[in-house]
Amino acid sequence: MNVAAGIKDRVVTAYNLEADRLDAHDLAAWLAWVHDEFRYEVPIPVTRDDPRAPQHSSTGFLAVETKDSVALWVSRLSPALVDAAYAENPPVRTRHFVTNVQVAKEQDHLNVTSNVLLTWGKWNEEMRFLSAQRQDVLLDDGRELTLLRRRALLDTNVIRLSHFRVII
Amino acid sequence: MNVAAGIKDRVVTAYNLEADRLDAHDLAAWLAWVHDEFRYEVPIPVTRDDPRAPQHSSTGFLAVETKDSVALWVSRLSPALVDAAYAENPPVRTRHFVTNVQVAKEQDHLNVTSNVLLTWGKWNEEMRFLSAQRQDVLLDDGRELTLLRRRALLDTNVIRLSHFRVII
Amino acid sequence: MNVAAGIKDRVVTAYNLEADRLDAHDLAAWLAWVHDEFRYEVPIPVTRDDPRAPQHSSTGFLAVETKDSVALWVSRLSPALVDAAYAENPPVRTRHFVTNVQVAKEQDHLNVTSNVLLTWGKWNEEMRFLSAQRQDVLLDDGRELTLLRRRALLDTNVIRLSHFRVII
Amino acid sequence: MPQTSDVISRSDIFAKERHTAELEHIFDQGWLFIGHESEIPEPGSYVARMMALDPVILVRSLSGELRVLLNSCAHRGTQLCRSDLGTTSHFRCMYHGWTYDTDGRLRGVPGLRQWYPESFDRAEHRLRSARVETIEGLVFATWNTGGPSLADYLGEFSFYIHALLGRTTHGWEAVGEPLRWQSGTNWKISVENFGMDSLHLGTLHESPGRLGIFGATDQPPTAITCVCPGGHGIEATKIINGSGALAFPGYPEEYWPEFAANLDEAQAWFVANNLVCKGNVFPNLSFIDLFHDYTGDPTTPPEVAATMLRLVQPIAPHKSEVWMWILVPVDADPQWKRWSQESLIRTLGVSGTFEPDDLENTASISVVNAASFARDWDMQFVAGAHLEAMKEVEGHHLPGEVFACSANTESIQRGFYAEWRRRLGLEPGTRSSGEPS
Amino acid sequence: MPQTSDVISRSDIFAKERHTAELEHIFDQGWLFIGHESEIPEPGSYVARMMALDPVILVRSLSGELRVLLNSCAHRGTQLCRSDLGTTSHFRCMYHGWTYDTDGRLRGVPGLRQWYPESFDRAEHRLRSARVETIEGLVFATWNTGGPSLADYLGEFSFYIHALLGRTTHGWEAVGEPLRWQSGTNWKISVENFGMDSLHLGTLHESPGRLGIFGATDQPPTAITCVCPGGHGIEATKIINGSGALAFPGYPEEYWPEFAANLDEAQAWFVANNLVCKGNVFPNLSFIDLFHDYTGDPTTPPEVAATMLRLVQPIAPHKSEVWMWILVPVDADPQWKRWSQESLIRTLGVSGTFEPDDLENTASISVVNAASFARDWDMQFVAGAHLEAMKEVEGHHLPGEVFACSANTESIQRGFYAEWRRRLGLEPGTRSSGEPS
Amino acid sequence: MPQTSDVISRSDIFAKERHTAELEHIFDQGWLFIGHESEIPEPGSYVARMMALDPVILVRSLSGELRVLLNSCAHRGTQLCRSDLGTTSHFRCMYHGWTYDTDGRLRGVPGLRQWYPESFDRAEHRLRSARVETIEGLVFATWNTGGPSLADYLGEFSFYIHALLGRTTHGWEAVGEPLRWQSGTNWKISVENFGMDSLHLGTLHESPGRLGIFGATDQPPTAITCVCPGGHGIEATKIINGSGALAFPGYPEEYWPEFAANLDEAQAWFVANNLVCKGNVFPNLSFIDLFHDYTGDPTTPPEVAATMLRLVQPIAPHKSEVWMWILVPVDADPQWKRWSQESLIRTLGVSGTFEPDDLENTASISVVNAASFARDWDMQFVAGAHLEAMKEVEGHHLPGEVFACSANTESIQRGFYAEWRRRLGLEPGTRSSGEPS
Ligand code: FES
Ligand code: FES
Ligand code: FES
Ligand SMILES: [Fe+3]
Ligand SMILES: [Fe+3]
Ligand SMILES: [Fe+3]
Repeated sequence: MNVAAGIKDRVVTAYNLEADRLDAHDLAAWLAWVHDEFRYEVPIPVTRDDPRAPQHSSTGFLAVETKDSVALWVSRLSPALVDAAYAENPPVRTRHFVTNVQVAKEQDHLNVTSNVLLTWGKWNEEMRFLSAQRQDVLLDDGRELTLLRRRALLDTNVIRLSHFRVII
Repeated sequence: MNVAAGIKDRVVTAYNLEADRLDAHDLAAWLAWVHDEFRYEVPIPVTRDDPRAPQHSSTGFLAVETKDSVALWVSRLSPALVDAAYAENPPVRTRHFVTNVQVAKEQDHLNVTSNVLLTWGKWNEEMRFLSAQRQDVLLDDGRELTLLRRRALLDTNVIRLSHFRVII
Repeated sequence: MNVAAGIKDRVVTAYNLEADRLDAHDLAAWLAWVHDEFRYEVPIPVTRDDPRAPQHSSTGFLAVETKDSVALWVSRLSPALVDAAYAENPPVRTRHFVTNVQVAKEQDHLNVTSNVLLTWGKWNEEMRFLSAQRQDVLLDDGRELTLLRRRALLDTNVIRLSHFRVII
Repeated sequence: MPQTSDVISRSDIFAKERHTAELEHIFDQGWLFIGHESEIPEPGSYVARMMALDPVILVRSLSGELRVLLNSCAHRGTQLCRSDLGTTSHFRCMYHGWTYDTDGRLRGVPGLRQWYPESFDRAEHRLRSARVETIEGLVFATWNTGGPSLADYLGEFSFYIHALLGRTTHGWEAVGEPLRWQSGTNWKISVENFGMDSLHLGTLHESPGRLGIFGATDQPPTAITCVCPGGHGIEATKIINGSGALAFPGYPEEYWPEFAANLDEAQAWFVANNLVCKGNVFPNLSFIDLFHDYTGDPTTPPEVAATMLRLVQPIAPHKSEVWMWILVPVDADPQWKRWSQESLIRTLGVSGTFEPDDLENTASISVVNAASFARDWDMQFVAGAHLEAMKEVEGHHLPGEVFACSANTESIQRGFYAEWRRRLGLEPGTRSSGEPS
Repeated sequence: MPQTSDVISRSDIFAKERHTAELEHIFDQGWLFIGHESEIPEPGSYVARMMALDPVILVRSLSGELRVLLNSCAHRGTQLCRSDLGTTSHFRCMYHGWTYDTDGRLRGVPGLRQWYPESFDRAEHRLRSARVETIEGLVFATWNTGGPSLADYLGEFSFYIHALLGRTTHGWEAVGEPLRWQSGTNWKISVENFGMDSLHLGTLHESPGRLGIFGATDQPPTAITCVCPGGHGIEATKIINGSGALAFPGYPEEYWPEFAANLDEAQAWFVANNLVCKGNVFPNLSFIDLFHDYTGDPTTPPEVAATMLRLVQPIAPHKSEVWMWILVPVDADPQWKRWSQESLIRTLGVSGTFEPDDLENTASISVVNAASFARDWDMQFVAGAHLEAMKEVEGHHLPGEVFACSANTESIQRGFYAEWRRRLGLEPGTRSSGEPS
Repeated sequence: MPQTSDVISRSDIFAKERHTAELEHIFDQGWLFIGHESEIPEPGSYVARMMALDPVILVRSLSGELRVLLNSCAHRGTQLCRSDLGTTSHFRCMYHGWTYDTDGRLRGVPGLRQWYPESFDRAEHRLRSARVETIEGLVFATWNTGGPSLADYLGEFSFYIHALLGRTTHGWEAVGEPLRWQSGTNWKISVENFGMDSLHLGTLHESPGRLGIFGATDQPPTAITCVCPGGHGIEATKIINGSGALAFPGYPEEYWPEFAANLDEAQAWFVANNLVCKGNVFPNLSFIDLFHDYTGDPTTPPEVAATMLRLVQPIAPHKSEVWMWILVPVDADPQWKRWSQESLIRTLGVSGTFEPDDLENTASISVVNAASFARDWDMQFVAGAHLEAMKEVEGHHLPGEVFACSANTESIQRGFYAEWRRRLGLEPGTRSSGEPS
């Protein structure tokens, strides 16, 4: 079921703020809108005959995270440890272009899909690009949105970023 | 003339749904919002001296389709024939990033422009990207929008996707 | 402070119109929404250790323009001079994909950030892409928005477009 | 075991050293297709084109000549023309303003008296020009200014070009600009797939066949394949009925008598009654003439004929660029021209029901044969090796070695690769030991 | 001064001529890892794989054999399989429909009677097949059909593969499909970083160490390093306590007796009581067996063991592609399998707490050594050059040259590069004068 | 016919073999510009730079020396510095933690006693260092540690560098970090376009001229062109009036006496009264000193002078990277510094009114001369070949061969390419038969 523009606007606003925090490498702030039961999955893209067959794995993953596991990253980027966070320091320039946000309201949650183009600029190297669809489950207490689940379906079978330590 | 946000929101919603269907290779579902008189044109990009001169052909086309001609594609992707649809099976991963939607209301139709970045992921190959402006004519019976005409102005003179059997 | 959807919609509409004009190489029309005190800056991206350190220069710039300096470009593209505007004639195909628009209302102005993906298609060459965040200051007299300041933070340390005579 | 002349080493197709040799011995020496005369209708009309990797300008000079000029200033090399087409009275270099007339002669040099020695002679600094000749409106050029004429280069094959394009009383015109797309394969693979290979019609193109787009026929057709010296070849897949009536299905019937009248008997027989007729002028200009049964416009008559040219530019061992021109009789009805144009876009264009499958197929050949082990193998061109050349067909003498079969087999390819070997100085059965590309 | 055998020229690592020679002398000659038997469980199951740059199909044929077939039609080279995996009864080429059975035999040729000479013999046109052998469920293949068997190729090193994977009673299975990512470095740099180098644990991986993810231990561990002929090597970093009890930390305790029972004494000793055990089968199959202390799931038991394979495909002198398989005991509890899988994804996967730092590091080695001046220098592999090989360790005889130290030093690398030189016919101390890549 | 010394083969400009030879004989042997002293003001300040394709660190060591260190660990090659600039007391390798002081000496090696042989000597593992010298704040380095000094390398040309930068009493400083952009052309084309060619001012830059940005003058200027041994050259386009007064237009008038006083007479005459003065230090450091009439800020004084350096790094035969430094007198007014900086960004920066046209032009030269036929042709450098060298100019003796003309012709280019040929061991008129790039 589609939803009132008001909810969609709030979702878009939340996504934009989220993207800002991710692109500022501020995972700690980002974690604020993540639900305690949060689960993040990036299934392995698998090309199968037949355009209607699922084109992502049901058993293999390129990334699987929870709020607790992301908390390890947050620590990694904390002042005490950031000097040894070699993949993230110096930082890669990332930017999340979020478009095609679609919100469907279910009984007790929102199903939201969106397209994300991630740009990736490492030091002097040429930019790299990753495209994906996000399938999110959000909770809405009427005041605040929280992110319960995210499944990111990549459009490439092989990761060609310099690494994949990034939330899509 | 610009329009109320309500109409624009409906257009955006329709575009997002359209993009989903295209990217799911579900041309049959996509055809549902296409008008019987639908015409789809991709004029050949032609570089001319003078930035104000038209930069797309008025007589040559990279694609010209109608509802009936697209119906042939739909058949091509039907269970009986999909095994021989070699260009589309296994499927290429596409994603339509639709932005900059602008709606102008005319007497009996809507003129809508939008920017589309199409990402193209074929099996293990590197992603490819195509950028274009869409110039659409939509009909609005107040309840439902239908797509009457689409002109896609590509930003590249030479197609570098692995093929061009795709609706922009 | 976040703002009513109405203001955000107006900003998005203004940005879309702006993008159209820029991509039509119509700098003269674009200049119409630029404030007399307009200042445009593209600071040099500088990679520093520590993801929290500023990653753009405070003293070096890839572009610095005012309304008067852009007026020189407008003259350059005028019928009398356009034949010698070799970098812009024949025109490069550009497209501004504007997403993630965020508006914060201050006392007497709006702070607006947005993401821009610029696509760049020169004659028969392969497309090039540039990604950036824009940090704008807009003035709003309730009827019309004007662009007072723009700071474009590029996501690449080295310009790889064929040139940079473009407003991000 | 296949004969060495029936196979070609995969490494030969894709080796970087072969690509370099091709540029030197085939593309810098042969006659290359540049464009159609109708694209530059008036004095001063020009289009930007490529001769393999060299950019040229095809211009109808103010003096009325067709010129093919290297698109690079004689001074320090700046590109002169940076747009696809236009009309001009001269070419002026943006760097230091050297100005050439449309025949390529250097006319103006800013500061000539002040800055250049007196001995500076403008006549020594004209643009490099290729030799230009035409046949039936097709413009060809070559850098090999002292070599054979176009007529000698084509030899017997001219017969077929005249047959196809000499039918009409008022000639042909290109509709719109050329469509262009890149293909992830070697130019030879693309050329022989489109211009020579017919055995894939029922398999790779099973889908459009079953959709009723092309090839519906009650009677089994016969393919007449003609392999000419110089690596050129053509095939016509036709219904041979006893009646001898010359039909040109897909063309308005009022044209039929005129088409026959404009040709000699054997030519008329060859181009009449065809489902499809296609071929290739060595090295890379393919053409096709066919009619579609249905391409998605119910208001179109059931059969609409269409003719196109397809040039495959070599870019790299695994990359090429396709240019497609759609030709229609100059005096055809505008509505008919549009039908014909659209039918081709929807089938053999890059968005069509045929070409994407061919692109997928040819790219896949490149992908799997790029590596060291796969390259140490052959491709087979053995189909039709058992056919005997015919002295005449249905009473007609046709130039070249002529074969008849229920389908066009791999004879044209064998002729093409024989010429290719000859020009590169290779024996059958050799294989590149050079680096993969 | 370091010995020439302790250094390797930077130009040797990255030169284009070395890359070409590696493809010919190492990858076209050696036994290459293709996949795990569990990936193709039934007759007809297949997966698409690479042997260096050559695409192959690993299929369990309908006759029950493991086959590795070049993924290219014997006719004119079209790719046969264009998806990652599936199940099939045959491979049919899309171009002209030639059809092969799952053993690679050409069965169907459309138009065989009409279009091909009578002499055409399908038996002469089967798919190119590699020789296939397995060890402990790992499928290897080689193009070198007349060379040594897999057992001979591995030699003494089989001892360690049996030790690692022969522990379980019912074998192992791959969980999910392989993870894949590209790395901007040479394959050798990636292989020796992951499969051989341990000295970077406290520096490059300081961060996960301090986060308590891996390596917490009260007692100082000992590293046992074993360098085998053929360029293979393995190291086990273990706690040597007097008790002699065989613990397999991270695995459910009920497995422990069975693990010990399935191995001989020396093998059991070697794989027991390890913090980590890793190594590399020449040229490019690395493996690791370890347990994590914490990877972000508080509901997980404190120690979860994990085993993975990591293949680094050479793509270009400065580019490679990593494939990662996660293995679990077939009969493990589904929840435990999930814990083990997730722990690896979060550490050694491309999104993990270890691998991104390794990727950053190895890419940086490529970046700074691509140019003309930097290449004229050496890399140092001198650590551990002073250690003496041991006859036995704690009473056990282990194959190969065996060293013990507080950390695994650079002995395996020296063995790897010695074999690499031997196969390329290079003396220690040579350096490529070829073009940079 | 032009003399062979007045032409250069297009294949010579772009051939891959020439690019390789340039790296070896020019960039690995010559003195290369690294940066400006003001960029690393304090001990420990560093910036990351390139010497052609080799990454280096320019650091002011804690002991106060300028050091140029190869940015690669002596152990196994990891990149040491991965940011553009900063301040540090040491460089620590992320891989195994080897730590170097700012003079490049290896200080710390984790596990030194346990893991490395006793014979391991840290002194043998210092970072590779280039030889460093400076002139007027410009830092140069060379790998050719036994070759000529910077002063010998520059020879007579030092005169001009002192003239340009020795004017100010307190020296110059770089404003902001260098601007960087890539250009789709060969480095030589970019260098000679910016640092040597003046004939394109009225044509390629017709537009800014007509917009009143630069070059407005009542009197016809005279160009003094000076070609020095070693491939260096400079030109000053000046108004020669009888008065002999030394004006430095665009600089605040209070500076003028001091500028004159800091130079000897000939130097002062050379840098005074110029519309523009530009040149190139072989191979790739260009500079310009000019004043703009208007660049879009009505609050700016009518004339603002500006000085910049422009380094063109060779990346590939058809790709280079431009680095631009803006210099201002250290003691200038902050507002004036800003005016000067902005005027350059708006003209010769990548977003300016001049540079984009130059970029378009130089890229177009690359595009049209990449292919096999176009490459078999020459570029002409004949302008000014008729001029006679002058013993003195207006009573001043200037180093090098000195020419006067109404514009700076192509003399500097001839000198540049003569030196280029000399270093590559080529005769005039040779041409590369190597592969195109
Ligand atoms: S390069 Fe054309 S005029 Fe100089
Ligand atoms: S290429 Fe496979 S059947 Fe012809
Ligand atoms: S590579 Fe630098 S310490 Fe080992
Ligand atoms: Fe076909
Ligand atoms: Fe590691
Ligand atoms: Fe210039």
